[in-house]
Formats: sequence, structure tokens, C-alpha cells
Amino acid sequence: MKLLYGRGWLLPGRGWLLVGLFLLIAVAPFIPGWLVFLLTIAFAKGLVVLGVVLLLRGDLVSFGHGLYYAAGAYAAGLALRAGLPVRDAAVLVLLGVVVSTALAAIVGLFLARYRGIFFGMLSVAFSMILYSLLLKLYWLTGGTDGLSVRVSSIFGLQPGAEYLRLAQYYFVLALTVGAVYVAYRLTASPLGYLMRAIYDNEIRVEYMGASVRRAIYRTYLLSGALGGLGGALTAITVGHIAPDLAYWTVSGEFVFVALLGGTGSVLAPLLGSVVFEFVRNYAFKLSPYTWQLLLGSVLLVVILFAPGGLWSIFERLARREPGETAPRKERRWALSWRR
Amino acid sequence: MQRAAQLPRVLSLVVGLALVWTACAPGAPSSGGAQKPAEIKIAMVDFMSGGAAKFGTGALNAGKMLFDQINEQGGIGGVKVSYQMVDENGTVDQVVTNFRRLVLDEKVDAVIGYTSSANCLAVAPVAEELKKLTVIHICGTYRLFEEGSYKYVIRTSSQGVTDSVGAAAYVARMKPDLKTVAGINDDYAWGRDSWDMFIHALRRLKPDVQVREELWPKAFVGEYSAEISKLQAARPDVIHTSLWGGHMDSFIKQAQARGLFGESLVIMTTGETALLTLSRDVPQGVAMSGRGQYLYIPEPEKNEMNRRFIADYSSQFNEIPVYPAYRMAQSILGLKAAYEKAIQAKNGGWPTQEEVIAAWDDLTYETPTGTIRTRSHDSQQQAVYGITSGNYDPKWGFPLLDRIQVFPADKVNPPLGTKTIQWIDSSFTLQ
Amino acid sequence: MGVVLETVAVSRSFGAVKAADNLSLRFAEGQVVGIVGPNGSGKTTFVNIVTGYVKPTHGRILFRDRDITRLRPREVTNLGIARSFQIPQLYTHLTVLENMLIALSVQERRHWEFWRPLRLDGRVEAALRVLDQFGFQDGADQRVSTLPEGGRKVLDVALSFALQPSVLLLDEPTSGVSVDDKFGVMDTLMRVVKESGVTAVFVEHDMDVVARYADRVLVFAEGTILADDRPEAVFANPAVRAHVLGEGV
Amino acid sequence: MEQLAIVGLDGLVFASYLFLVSAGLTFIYGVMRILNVAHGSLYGLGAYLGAWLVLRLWPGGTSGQGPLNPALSYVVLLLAALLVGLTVGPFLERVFIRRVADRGEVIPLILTFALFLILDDVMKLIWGVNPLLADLPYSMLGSVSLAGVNYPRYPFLLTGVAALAGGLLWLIVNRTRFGKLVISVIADREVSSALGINVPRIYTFAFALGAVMAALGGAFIAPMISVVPGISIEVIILAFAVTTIGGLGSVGGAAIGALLVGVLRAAAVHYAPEFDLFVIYALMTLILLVKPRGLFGGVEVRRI
Repeated sequence: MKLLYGRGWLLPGRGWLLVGLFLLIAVAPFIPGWLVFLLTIAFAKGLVVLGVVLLLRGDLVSFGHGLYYAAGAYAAGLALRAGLPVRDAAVLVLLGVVVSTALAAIVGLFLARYRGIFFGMLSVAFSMILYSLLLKLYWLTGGTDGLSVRVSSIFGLQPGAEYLRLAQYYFVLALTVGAVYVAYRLTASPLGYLMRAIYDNEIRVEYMGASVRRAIYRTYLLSGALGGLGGALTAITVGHIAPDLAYWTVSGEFVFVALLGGTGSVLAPLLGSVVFEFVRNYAFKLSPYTWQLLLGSVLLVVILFAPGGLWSIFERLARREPGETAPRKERRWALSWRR
Repeated sequence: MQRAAQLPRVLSLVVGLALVWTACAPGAPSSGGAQKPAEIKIAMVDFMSGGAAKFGTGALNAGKMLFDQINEQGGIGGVKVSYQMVDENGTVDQVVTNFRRLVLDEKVDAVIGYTSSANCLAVAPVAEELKKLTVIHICGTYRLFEEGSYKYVIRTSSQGVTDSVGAAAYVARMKPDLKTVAGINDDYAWGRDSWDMFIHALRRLKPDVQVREELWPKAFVGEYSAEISKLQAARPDVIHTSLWGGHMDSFIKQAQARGLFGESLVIMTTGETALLTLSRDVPQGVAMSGRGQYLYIPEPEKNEMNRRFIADYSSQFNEIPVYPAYRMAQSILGLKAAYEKAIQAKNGGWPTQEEVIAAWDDLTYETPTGTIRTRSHDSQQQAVYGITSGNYDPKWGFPLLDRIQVFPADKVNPPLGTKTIQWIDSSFTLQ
Repeated sequence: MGVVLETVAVSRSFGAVKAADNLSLRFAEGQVVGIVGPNGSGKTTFVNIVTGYVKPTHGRILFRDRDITRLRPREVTNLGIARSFQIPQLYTHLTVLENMLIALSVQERRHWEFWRPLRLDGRVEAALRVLDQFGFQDGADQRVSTLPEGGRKVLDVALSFALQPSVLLLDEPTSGVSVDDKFGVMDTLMRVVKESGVTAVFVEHDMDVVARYADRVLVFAEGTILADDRPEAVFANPAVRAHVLGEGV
Repeated sequence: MEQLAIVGLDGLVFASYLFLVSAGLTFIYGVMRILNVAHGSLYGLGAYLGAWLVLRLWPGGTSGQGPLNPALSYVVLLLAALLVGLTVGPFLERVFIRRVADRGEVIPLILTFALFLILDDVMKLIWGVNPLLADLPYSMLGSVSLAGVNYPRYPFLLTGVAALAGGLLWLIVNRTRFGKLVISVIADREVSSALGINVPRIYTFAFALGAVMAALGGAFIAPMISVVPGISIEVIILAFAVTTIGGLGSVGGAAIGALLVGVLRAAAVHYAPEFDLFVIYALMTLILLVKPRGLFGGVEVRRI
């Protein structure tokens, strides 16, 4: 199942990056609180989408990333329920990442053997198993009531109530920047290119002497870790978790956002995620009774008229004629790594 | 070479600048003053889509109607009310994001709503954080106030215990010789808790009762052949169910076709809505209530407010109000009462939100349901059960209940500050 | 000159068709061997069997006296047997340079690295050097999907060559290349091959091409060896001419 | 023993339901390589239209009062299914899905996901939020006493419909000219269009056929349940499970898959109620692990 993605730049020019980062940090205190919250959620979920995109670049569609999203969230939630002494965001997030990575290490063993729709279906199956367990193990997970996840400190700091949300925003932002940088290094590395090679021609990869299955497995680990990171961050931001984190519609949404943003850049997932959250919010605001219809239509339009996702629009704006100027752009980035 | 080396320095510079910049940020806005506002902004949240949509819209309709009436009569304390509605459907993070938008962006004065346990449990702490009056109109989980204490959250209806304990009491009276019982409940908190409290209460009344089956169908599947076979094979004296809405109707249809209601006494804690949806076809001999339901008992004529409520509602939406509509009425009339009490206490001065909340403690107010008493943020009401009879009442368009039993609020609710299950096990009794 | 690759009584049939019938062949270090024969005579199957893509029903394959019969293509490749393809197998979304960089990263066993970038300067230059050998002086930044067929065939070989194998199997390196480019392409490939001293086996239709570059020729017919000798001897053989060129005797 | 008989019976009933909702899905995938999430919506539309028509024509409810003979209600359900399948199906295929047909398997899937969201609200706009209870066709048949418990007859009708629909689908594919064309398109799209087969039209027909199956499932399950907003969402994931177990693209596989899941769930309800949901996905995972392409999935070969 070939997705259509342009070469994309992995990242735009460094100048733009710094300006963007500056704005993200500087503007937060001056925008309404709900907007800060919305961005926080969007980034947290964007990380899960980033995980999905890493696999998409290898032509693997994980329709079950809710598995790691939920695993990360519930790792934090259950730890608190079990009476974890420290209620620190950083600790919980670490826990979430560790658990989801461990899970990916097991599930990946099976999934790495699958391709195409079967990879997708098996991921759905795994995530639905977790869903039914979260739903049924009432005594442990509180069933659909879910669990509350309240943190009292971030890295030991205890921000005042009115600054709590802002602190969480910066916390999530920092981790997001970090995760995106890691993902960027991966996509620019031999392993990252190997995934694109797999996208194009698995047989050749094997005939070069590289193991397709191992390449996928290793990428899958990071993808799962990102899922758990996003899940844990969502959990501490929202403050409450429920089994539908693992439901197939949520996983479908992640793939949806991935295609909405595009797979050409490690920033695309974040862009897609932010736009998606905005659209959904305004759908709720503008047509409370038919928000699904509005949301669906917007996404329909994007799929039909912006094949490469929103990022491709940026690309088109950024370079006069697409295609052949692309290499030089990517080359420029490459050169900046000279040492 | 150099450029790579520069990166950290440039980065730290940017971050530093940004943080300095943010240092001169304005603090969080302080909660509103006490001068008379131009309007009171209310947001009502309930299901507009998904399986519970009928009940959600029922509640929202009632809200619309009552606020319009209040405005016609000059509003609350002379201030008109403006309201908006939001769908409760969606994942928890959506619901919370919406709540924040309502409070911080729409700047509403109060949020009324939340049916699902997960949602009210998720929203309550946020309400506390944002210091915004939030009135829970249905959400029946006892965890809400037993696992957290909230200043800004108020529940204007009794929690599930009323229905479950009432059900136990009712079957104990109707079938004094009952030996065996089975349960079929939704596989989520509402169903789990309902069954839990029911069986605990029943054991208090009938210590030697045996449980034959506990079935937990996944909500909304709507195909119950296997479950019904299981129940018929077990042949218990009593079957308890807290299934509700559309899938309860499905269950009734399939069970009726198989004569389940003839073999065991089935008690449905939220069965009342079936009277409206199934009308003539509702099976006979089913014990049911509408979560402390009011519609039939006391007969509307005996409660003027209820008679008017039903008349207005059915003329405006040409259907009879379902119980969520009543619950919404309780919340809105409670809000009105609280405001008026607070205004009176300030002899005419406009109260702050905190004063309104304070006024709410130990507040009693009349509703179509009857008198509601709210003590320290939570409310109690009576349990009412009856059994479906054959006598179809053309005036209402459904058969009325008979063998009605009313259990006063203080019998079927734990006293303030006691944990529900403990209270049932230790001191629940019919005497 | 030691034997580097050997097949011992290798047989494989697809249904009724015998693609390889009891083939016993030895390939000496540094030899350049041409395989000719009509379609369906088992040339490509032979390459597939040796590289582990197709498993023989009987017989063994030895690489430096080590049995590699049951190994997977990846393992065979890692031992030092690389192949090219009749239909070029390339990473079409990527540029020529990137294709080569990936090949090199695998060859250097650094393809698991996920932190240092693929495009380290040293690597880029190394890649460009290999590409230059095959005549990609410019257009290394060209997307493979935009290459002409001839270019793809060469790149396909170049990638296998970059793995620095001790045996290189070329499956019809000039098929699909226009007649006037044929010798150009072949010259490029063979120059590099000869220089590197790698043992090369190439499947080819065109007699002239084979005669020109091979120092040994195998003639396949229904999965058996019809002739195995120096080019001039083979092409002097009337049976071969009849069989391959369809000339009457 | 009786217990087992009942389990089998319940399993059969649930299986018929599952088969009806998954046969179309797997058929469409087999022909077009598109996993159609909007399949659930077609099911929902069928259920709503069927229930609504029955309620319109026989306002008397189970008493069956109305101008027409109650027996006709079954015909009405069938017509509802055909109407939905043959109008909405081709509409979706021609207006939306066709535009992305050449963009792999994921983009179409996501597109149908968007359509699914939209149609969910469209149903709400048409029929409102009140549950539709059109149980006339259900209660009319009454019930029989089997193995000690009495059992309604309607579910057996459902089984009959499932068998009939499956059989018809098989006949259409294996015994008609259209079927031959479909098979050749499945085998090789390029070659078939080179042979002058109008592939797009085949796709439209195939999609419509699958849509009819979905709507049929909805229309005939409707009398058993109360039709409420959001019924589409449950169905689709169950159908996914069944089709992947049976092997994507294999209608026969869907039948086996439906039986497996149906019986397994019935057994779970009887012997381990805790796991009635869990077992379905556990089975799905298990099958995928041992037979990646499902029980009856084909294998793909790639030549180099």
C-alpha cells in the first residue's frame, strides 16, 4: 500500500526553526488558557502521530497505536493508583515510556513479520485486546470510569495553581522538541533511510544484506516509545484516563492526523495534530449538534485536494517548482552536519 | 563545523530570551467581582450523538424550555440567562478540552450537565482548578464525592445507590420468598456499581439469597440471544438489570419474545423510559423505576409543578419528558434557588460565585420531581418502584405502573459522610 | 586459481518444467563467465538458486567450500555473493546518491546507526567515487525514478558492486538497454569488474556481448549445460549455434 | 448437552448477524483492495430505513395494524436494503472513493473513515435521535421451545437471510458474466482493462453489491434491536475481526470467521461472561499470528 509522499525536507531552515520555537515559548502566557491547554494536548498527541509517521515512512500503517497511547497513560494512572509515592510528572512520563517501549519490544516481535493491511489489522487486534482488558478488569482499571492522574510536581518543582497549566505546557513542549529532534536524527540516519528503502523495495534491502525485519523492529521500538510518551503526557494533562484511549477509532484518528499533516517532515505530525485539535474544537463550537459532520468534511477536503498532507502545501509555497530543487535543499541540511 | 558548534549556544539564547519575555506575563485573571452582570451565561453539556443521544437531547430540551420560561419571568434575580449546548460525546480529553473552552473562552458563569461517570469524574477536578461552578445533573457514581471533595461541584440528583437499594427493597417486598437472583448489567461503572450495591443491599434483607448469574454484556451491542438463554437456563426468582435506553429496549424485546418476564421477576432500575418507547408493547409484570421516577407517582395531578412541566414539555417537543429531562430541571431550578437565596442573604446585592455556592449548602427547592434537598454539594431523593400492569392509559399513551412503593430519601441514601457500601452493609434496613 | 563458487548436482523444477537439471559447476577466482541460452533455459533460475531466492530440490551450493544451500538471500549476500536484477531493483523515491549511500552503509555494517546521519562527508565522497566509476559523474542528486532505463541498469549493478562481493552475478545487465547504448553500458560495467578482479557471472542474450567480455561461456538448455568452454570454442560449436541462434546445420 | 445445544444456537444467531455485516466488507476488499470503514454506515442506513419504513407502513406496532398485510414487512426490509445499497453505495464509490482508488490502501481507508463520521451525523439529521423500534417482523413469528428454553423464530429467519445472501453472492461471482469479469479484474487489473473490460464500472457494481450486503444486515437486524444513533460504530470493528480471521477478500472465509466468532462469543457468555469481548480479539490475534493472511486468505507472489 503505497502512500504518496513528496521528498519533503526533514526540517525547514534552522532560522525558521528558532523563530518558531521562540514564538511557541514566548506567546504561551499571553494567549487564553484553553488555547494553551489545546496546544498541550495537540503536542502530546502529535508525538503519538510522529510514532505512526516513522512507520509510515517504511510503508507500515499502524492502526493500533492506541495500544501504546493507552499503555503509557495507564502505566502512569495505575502507578498512582497503586500508591506511587512521588507524584512527579517527569517520573510518570518516564514510567509510561518504559512500559510502552517494553510492550513494543514484545508486540514488535510479531508485527515486524507483517506488511500492508495485515500489519494494520494485527495492530488493531492487539490494541483491541488491551481495550477489552482495560474495560473488563474493572477491579484494576476502574472500567469505563477510568482513573484519575493528578500530578503535584514537575521535575520536583511545584508551580502555583495559576501557573500549573503553563508549566505543563512548557514541560510537554520541551519533551516534544526533544522527541522531534530524536525522530529527526533517526530519519536522517542510515536506519531511517533503510525504512524509506523498505518503502520502495524490500527485496533489494535483503539483497544488500540488511534485515528488513530487524530494521522495522528497531523503528517500531521508537514508535512505541513515542506512543507511550504521548499517552503519559495526555494523561497528566487531562488528569483522567479511560479505556477508549485504546479504542480503534482513536488509533484511526492518529493515522488520520498523520496523513493530514503529511509524512514529508518530522514537524508535519505536530502541524497536523494542532490543526486537527483546532478543527475539532471549532466544530464543537460552531455546530454542536453536527460536529462530526463538520470534522469529517474538513478531513475529506484535505484528503481529496492536498494529497501530500498540509506539509506539502508548505513545501509548494516554499519552493517555486517542486521536485528537482528538493535535493539541493536536503543537501544544504546534509552539509550543515559536516564535522 | 562552526555552525554545528553554534547550535547549542543559539538555542539556549533563544530559549533564554523567550523565558525572560514570558517573565513579564500577566498573572491569572482573578474570579469575577460582585456587581450585577448583564446576563448569566450557562453552558449545558449532555449527549447529542451516540447511543445516549435521546436522553441527552431530552435533558437539553428541558433546559432550553426552563431557561426560556425563567427569562420570560424576568430571569434570575432580574438578570436574563443566556445558554448554549455542547455534545458530551467523545473521548475524555475532548470533554475536558470542551469544558476548558466553555469556562476560559466562552466565560460561562456555570456549567450544567455530564451524564457519564467517566466524564463527571474527569471534569470535577478541572472545575475545581478553574474555580467554576459546575452542576452535575445525572452522573450517578458515588465515587464522585467519596473519592474527592470539591468546592465548586454540586450534584442535584441522588446517586445510583437510591435506585439499587430501592430495587433491593422493592423485590424483597414483592417476593418475600425469593431465594435466587441473577444480574445482567452494562459492562462499565454504572452497571458494575448498580449490581454491587443491589446485591449488597439484598443480602442485608435476604442473607441466604444465592446469585445464579452475573452477566456483563458489552454496552450497545444490542444482540442478547446468548445472555437471555443463559438467564432462562438459570431460572432465578429475580433478575436485576440497570441496562438503559436503546439497548435496554432491545433486551426487553428479545426477552419478551422468549417469555423471560414470565419466568422471573425482572427489575429494571431505569426501565421507565421503555414505557415511552415501547408504549403498548411493554411487557407486563416488570418491576421498574426511572431513577427515583416521578412521572407517574404521585400522579401528575397531585404535583402541580410536574403537571405543568409535562404539559409544557409535551406541547413544545410533542413527547413526554424522559427522566434526564427531570434531572436537568432539578439542576436548573436548584441553580435558580441558590442564586435567589444568595441574593436574599445579601439583601438585594449581587452574590459572588462563592456566595452562590455557599447558598447551595442545605438548600431545599421544589421541582417537578418533588422537593429536592442538597446537603454539602450532593443531593438525595426518594426511590419509587412499581410493576407494569396491563391497564394502558390512553391519556399518557402507555400502561401505568401499579403496586407502587415509595422509599423515602433517608431510607435509601447513606447519611452525610458515610461510604455507601459500608453504610449498606452496616446499617441499611427497611425499618 | 582456487574455486570460489561451486554447485553440486543442483536440480529444481517448476511443475513439469526443469529449470535446473543436475547442474554441477565450478567458478574460479576472478573468472568472468557469460551464461547464454534461450528464454526459459534456466539462466535466471540459476542466479536465483545460487543467491538463495529459490531453493533447489536436490543438490548443494558451496561458497569457498561452505554449504550455503539453505541460506537466505541476505545471508548469502553477506557472505560475499551479490547480484543484480533483470528488472532493476532500486529505491525509486530516493536519489542516485542516496541509493549508493544506503548500499555503502550496509556494506560497512553501520546501517543500524540511528544517530549519526547517513550523509557524513566521508561517506558522501566514497559514494560519489563509486558512482563516478560507473559514469554517474553528475546527476547524483537525480531521483532514480527520473533515470533512463540504461542508467537504472547500471545503478542496479553499481549498488551490488558497492557491497564489495567476491562473486557478482549479473542478470541480463543490458536487457532493455537500447542497441546503441548496449556496448557503452557493458564496457562501463566490465571495466570496473575487471579492475576489481571480482568473480563475475553474467546472464546475456547477445552473443557478441558475451564473446567480447567473457573468458568462459556456459550455454544453458532446459536446465542443463549444453556447452562450457572459451567463447570462440563455444560459438564455433554448431550444436550451440543451432540451439542458441536457431541456425540450421 | 442441552447447554451445548443452546450455545450452538446462540452462536449461530450471532454468526448470521456477523456474516451479514462482514460479507460485503470482505467482498469489496477482495475486488477493490479497499477496506471500507463506511461499511458500518451503510449498515446503519439500512437499519434506519428498514425500521422507519416498517413503522410508517404498520403504525399499529406489533398488532400489525396498517393498510398492508404484515407479512409484507419482510419484503419492505429487503427493499430498504436494496434502496440503500444501490443508491448510496454507487454514490460513495463514484463521487469519493474513485478519486483515491489509485492511492494505495491507506488513503481510501482513511477517506471512508471521514465518510463514516459524516454519515453518522447525516443519519441523525434524517431520523433524529429517538430510537426506532420496528419489531413487527420479529414478534410476528413468535417463538418455539428448544432444549428447554423457548427461542424466537426470527433469528432463524436471519440465519436464512444470511445463508441466502451468501449463496447469491457466490452465484453472482462464480456463475454470471459479471462474476467472471470481477474475477479477471481481481486477477489482474491492467490486463483486464487492456482486454477492454470497463474496470471502473466493475468497481462500481462490486461496491454496490457489497453495500447491499451491509444494508441487508442492517435492515434485517433492525427488528431485533432498537435502532439508535451510533449503531454503525460497533459493527465495523466486529466486521474487521471476522474478515481478518476468515481472510480478507474471501467471502467463504467470512462465513467461517463469523461462525467461529459467533460460537466462541456465545460460549464465553455461557462459561466465562467476563471475556465475551476479549475472546473475539484474542481469536483475531491468534489467527493472524499462525495464519497471517487469515484462514482463507490468498498469497501474494512477487517475481524479480
